[in-house]
Amino acid sequence: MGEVVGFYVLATLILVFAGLVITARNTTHSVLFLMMDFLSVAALYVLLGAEFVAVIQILVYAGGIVVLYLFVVMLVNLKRPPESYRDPRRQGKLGVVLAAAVLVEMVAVAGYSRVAPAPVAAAVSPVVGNTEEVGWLLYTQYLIPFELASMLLLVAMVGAILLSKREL
Amino acid sequence: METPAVHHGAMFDTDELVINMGPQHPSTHGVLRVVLRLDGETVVDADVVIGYLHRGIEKLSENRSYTQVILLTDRMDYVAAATNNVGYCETVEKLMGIEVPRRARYMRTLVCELQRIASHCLWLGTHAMDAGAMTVFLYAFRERELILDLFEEYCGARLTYNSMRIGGLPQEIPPGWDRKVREFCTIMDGKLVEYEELLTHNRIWRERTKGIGVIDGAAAMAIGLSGPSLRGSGVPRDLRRDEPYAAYDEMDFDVPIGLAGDTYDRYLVRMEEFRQSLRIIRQAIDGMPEGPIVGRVPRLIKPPAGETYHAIESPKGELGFFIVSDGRSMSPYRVRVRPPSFCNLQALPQLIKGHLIADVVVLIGSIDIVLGEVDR
Amino acid sequence: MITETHYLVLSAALFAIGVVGVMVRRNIVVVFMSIELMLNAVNINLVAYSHHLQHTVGQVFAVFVIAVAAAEAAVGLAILLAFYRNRETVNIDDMNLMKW
Amino acid sequence: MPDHPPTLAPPGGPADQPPPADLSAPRFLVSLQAAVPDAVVALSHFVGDWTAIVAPARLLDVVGWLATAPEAAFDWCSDITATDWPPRPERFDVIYCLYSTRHRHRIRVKARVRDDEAIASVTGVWPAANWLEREVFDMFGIRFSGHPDLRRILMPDDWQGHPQRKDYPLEGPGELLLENPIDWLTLRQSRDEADIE
Amino acid sequence: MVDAVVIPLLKIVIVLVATLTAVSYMVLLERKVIAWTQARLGPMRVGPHGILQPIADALKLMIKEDITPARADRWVFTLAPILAMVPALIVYAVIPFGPAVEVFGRPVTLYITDINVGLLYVVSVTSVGVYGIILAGYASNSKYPMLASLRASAQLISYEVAVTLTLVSVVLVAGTLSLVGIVEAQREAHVWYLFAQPVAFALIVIGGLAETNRAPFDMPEAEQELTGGFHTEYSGMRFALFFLAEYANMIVVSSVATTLFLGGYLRPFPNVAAFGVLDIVPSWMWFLLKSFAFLYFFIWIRATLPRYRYDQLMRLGWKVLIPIAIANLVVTAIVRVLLVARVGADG
Repeated sequence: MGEVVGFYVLATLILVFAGLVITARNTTHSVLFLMMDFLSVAALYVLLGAEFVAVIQILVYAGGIVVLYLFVVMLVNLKRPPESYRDPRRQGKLGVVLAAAVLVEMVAVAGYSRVAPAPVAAAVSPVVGNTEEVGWLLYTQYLIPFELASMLLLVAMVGAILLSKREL
Repeated sequence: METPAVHHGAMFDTDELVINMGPQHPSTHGVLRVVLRLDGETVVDADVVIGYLHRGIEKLSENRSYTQVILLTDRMDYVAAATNNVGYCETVEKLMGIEVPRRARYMRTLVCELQRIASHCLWLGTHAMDAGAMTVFLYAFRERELILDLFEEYCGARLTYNSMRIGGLPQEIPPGWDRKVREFCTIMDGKLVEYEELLTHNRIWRERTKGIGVIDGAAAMAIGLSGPSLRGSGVPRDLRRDEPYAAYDEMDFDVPIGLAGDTYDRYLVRMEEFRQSLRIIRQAIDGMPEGPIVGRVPRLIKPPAGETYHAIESPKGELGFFIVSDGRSMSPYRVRVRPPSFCNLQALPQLIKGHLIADVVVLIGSIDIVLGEVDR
Repeated sequence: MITETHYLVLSAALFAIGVVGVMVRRNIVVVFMSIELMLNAVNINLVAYSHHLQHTVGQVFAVFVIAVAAAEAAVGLAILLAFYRNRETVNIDDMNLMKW
Repeated sequence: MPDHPPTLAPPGGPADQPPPADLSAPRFLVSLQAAVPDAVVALSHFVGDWTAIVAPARLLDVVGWLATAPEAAFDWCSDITATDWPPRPERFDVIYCLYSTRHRHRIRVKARVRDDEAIASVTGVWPAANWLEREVFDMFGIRFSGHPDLRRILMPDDWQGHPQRKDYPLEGPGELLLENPIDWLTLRQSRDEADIE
Repeated sequence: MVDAVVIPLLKIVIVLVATLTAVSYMVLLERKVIAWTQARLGPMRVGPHGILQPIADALKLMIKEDITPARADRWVFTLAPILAMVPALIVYAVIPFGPAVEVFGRPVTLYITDINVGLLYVVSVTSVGVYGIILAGYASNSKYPMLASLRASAQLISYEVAVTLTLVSVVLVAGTLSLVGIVEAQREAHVWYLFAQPVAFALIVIGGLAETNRAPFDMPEAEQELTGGFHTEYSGMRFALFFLAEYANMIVVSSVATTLFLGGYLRPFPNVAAFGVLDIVPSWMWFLLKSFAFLYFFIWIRATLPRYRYDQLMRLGWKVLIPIAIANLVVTAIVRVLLVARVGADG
């Protein structure tokens, strides 16, 4: 019961906030709605029993990435409305159609996949608890992807600093 | 943010921001307004706007009798009002050729040095407060309060003393006053150690003040700095020694100078001036001669036609009075005050350029201005 | 009873909203944010399956996705800033320099 | 001014007492007169202060020499101010108080200018003169040619008139006066009556 | 039903009320302590020794006019103080004020919840607090708040890195992210982590001062430089929320530091029976005493030190604290691996 109510409330919040993100006139408001959206998604993760991902979602997305967006929006401090110019060849309506197609396709896929794959046997991990398991997997089976991700972040950091410097 | 973006060739700068510091701002020591052009937090350009406290004291003086002008001078540097009284009275005495008795000259020296300590206390408190050290502020005010008590006993007022008369003193020194002054000196010796413990070797204080607002001796002279701000840049100019007035020629004291010309050195110079002032006060109180307190002053104060300029070393710097008498009127034809704060403030834009906004308040504190004197 | 299908539909809808944002909005900051929405939709999928299959690997990949999203945001916004400095616009339709 | 009877004409100029015959001018003043001939109109000495009265056109030559010559070395500009003597054709005295930190001596340099005349700015010699000249401009309306930033300094930018001039009304022009003189007069009258009571 | 709903709700209410009261009295405490440091008396008028001052302050702030600047972003302007306040309050959900105790014969834990990612929860929730400050600066449409909020957010984000890295080394020692678990680990280790991780403690103290915008790192609200800081344009209740959030954050930092380094609710020498007499002071009281000591330290620092300059602060954060935090983490990890290896060899 609780799960049902929780899911529907959170799903509504997520979709409404997402809608507001892409429709808000003011970019700062968009960013705010994005943060709200991420917080709702984090709550959804808690509902799914993934506390670690939920906390990481808040820490990285809400506490980091969205702040970065906010900074950029404040920095670029738009002097003229950002969307004043419109490319005549732009096909806005086509985008909506495409999105609708994607939605239909994915819902169809989801519907057909009702016959879900049988739960595979969980990898035998010597630890119990969600966080511990994630940690265990990250440092054993997925060690190389994990290291690659850290490299990626390092490169991104260097790149971001280099790009945002005033004089190269 | 209405500033137009500034183009530097092809590259595009992030916006420069113009902010208005003051006239209602907690750290501009009154009603100073500084218009800062910032790049990020770095000050690119600064314009100092003054005049919010302009009361036309020079103009008012032209319509008061010579004696009445003394009260007006109280309202200029109101943290060292007695020093202004001394400066004005000495100028009129010079104009009229009045000889001031030795006892009055000693008392003037004493009063000037007490005022210097009071003024420096206020400077220290606000300067430290601007850098965020709020306890020093109250400690310094605690000691300033003692000086105000001394003045209250001497002349009945705590801020605007009207404590001098042309030709000497308004009244005898109250009995037992000298003992209180000595007690104050003893207290102050200990409190100075306390201030220095809080600031001089404090790492944050040193980081906030060292290398901030560096100005070398030649530049400081060119821009017209005077007083401790000039001495902080290593120029040993002190009117008490160079052009002795009152009884300074009979006093033994040192003129501290700084080396680096930064805020920290100006701070050290003033801290040492506390000690030198105490030294002078002790000499003045010990050597206080007996005798009359007022010289031979004509009943009608009406100087002969002529003009003169006389400067004394106020706590802020050279306080000069230029008085023109037309020889037939009871009021001065023209009184011009050379306010040290005004001329020191002129150096502010030069000092703050290239520093951060946080340094601006430290530098305003470092040059020690009183807006009552800047605007008059 | 909430099945994983519910989560999949939610994820699909979120993804579609992201697609609309990318396709329709011309403000590149909003476009970036829409991409973040799409990445989040993917994450919901991963975590939902992880929950459904009782296997933590889905969450591990969600963590990877978050890391990639962080990197993408950092570099993307840095490029955007550099672009803004040169052209003073964040309109995607103005970003046509490489077209010729 | 209530102090002197209204019949007395305003003073026509400062009493620039000439130096007494038995007093010789300091050496640098003699050298100045030799180095910049015809610039020093007169010398004055009063209660120990020396004043050199110079022709405004030659001001820059004089102060330039005073600032640089080793025997004068006036490296510090104490003060710049002015005095207004309305009946005189050269209405203003512009006064420069100079000080030498090397020799510890002082001199005043004085130039007489007319109302419509500009005087050369000495900001090039002493940057300290910047604000001081601005104040003189603000208070007296004396223009300084070559000043980098000649704006009002103490009075608001849109102020009318120059307050330190002797003919400036003591209570100021007053906003009320500018808008409605009758109101201003009644106000003043009622204030005077209150004073009498 | 009682165990599942009523008691947690009751606990939430108690914690909220206690926190808000503590916050308002924290303000009084700060004013008093600073006043005593500065040879003053502090508030003396409202009630004996000013004891009712917080109530008067609250009343004043509530009935004050609530001004929204003309060209402010209305919604965001209202949202910002709420965003500042909420994270500061919901952190208390995981702070263990005491262990499980018997209340009317029913076991009650003296914390709202103990989640296994407790410490991460604290870090992530406090990281959301920065929104209040940024948005306040943005929405005020005013220059001083804007500058202050940029400073504040840069400062918070920078010091978050150092603080989080430091927390990781504590987690390494304790082997758990749960705050109750960390306290219990200190009981088992027979030592407060203040002594096991002195470097980390120092880093947390400095980082905590910076994270709560306290002197000497109070740049975002340096009234001498930026008038009122990011809340210059705020008045009335919305200003009060910022004010409360700052003090609530202070209490959060001291609570977390107490939990991590000062043994939380444990009495001194929890395993030494000889000190059993100390048990007459209840466990939550120990927690409060330790937090109070920490808060007193905060106030003391504020009364004593001048303020750092913004660039010096950033330099300290990035070039001193973060390297030390990383070094501390690496050393802790190596020592721990060596210890585990030795224990393993022994076993």
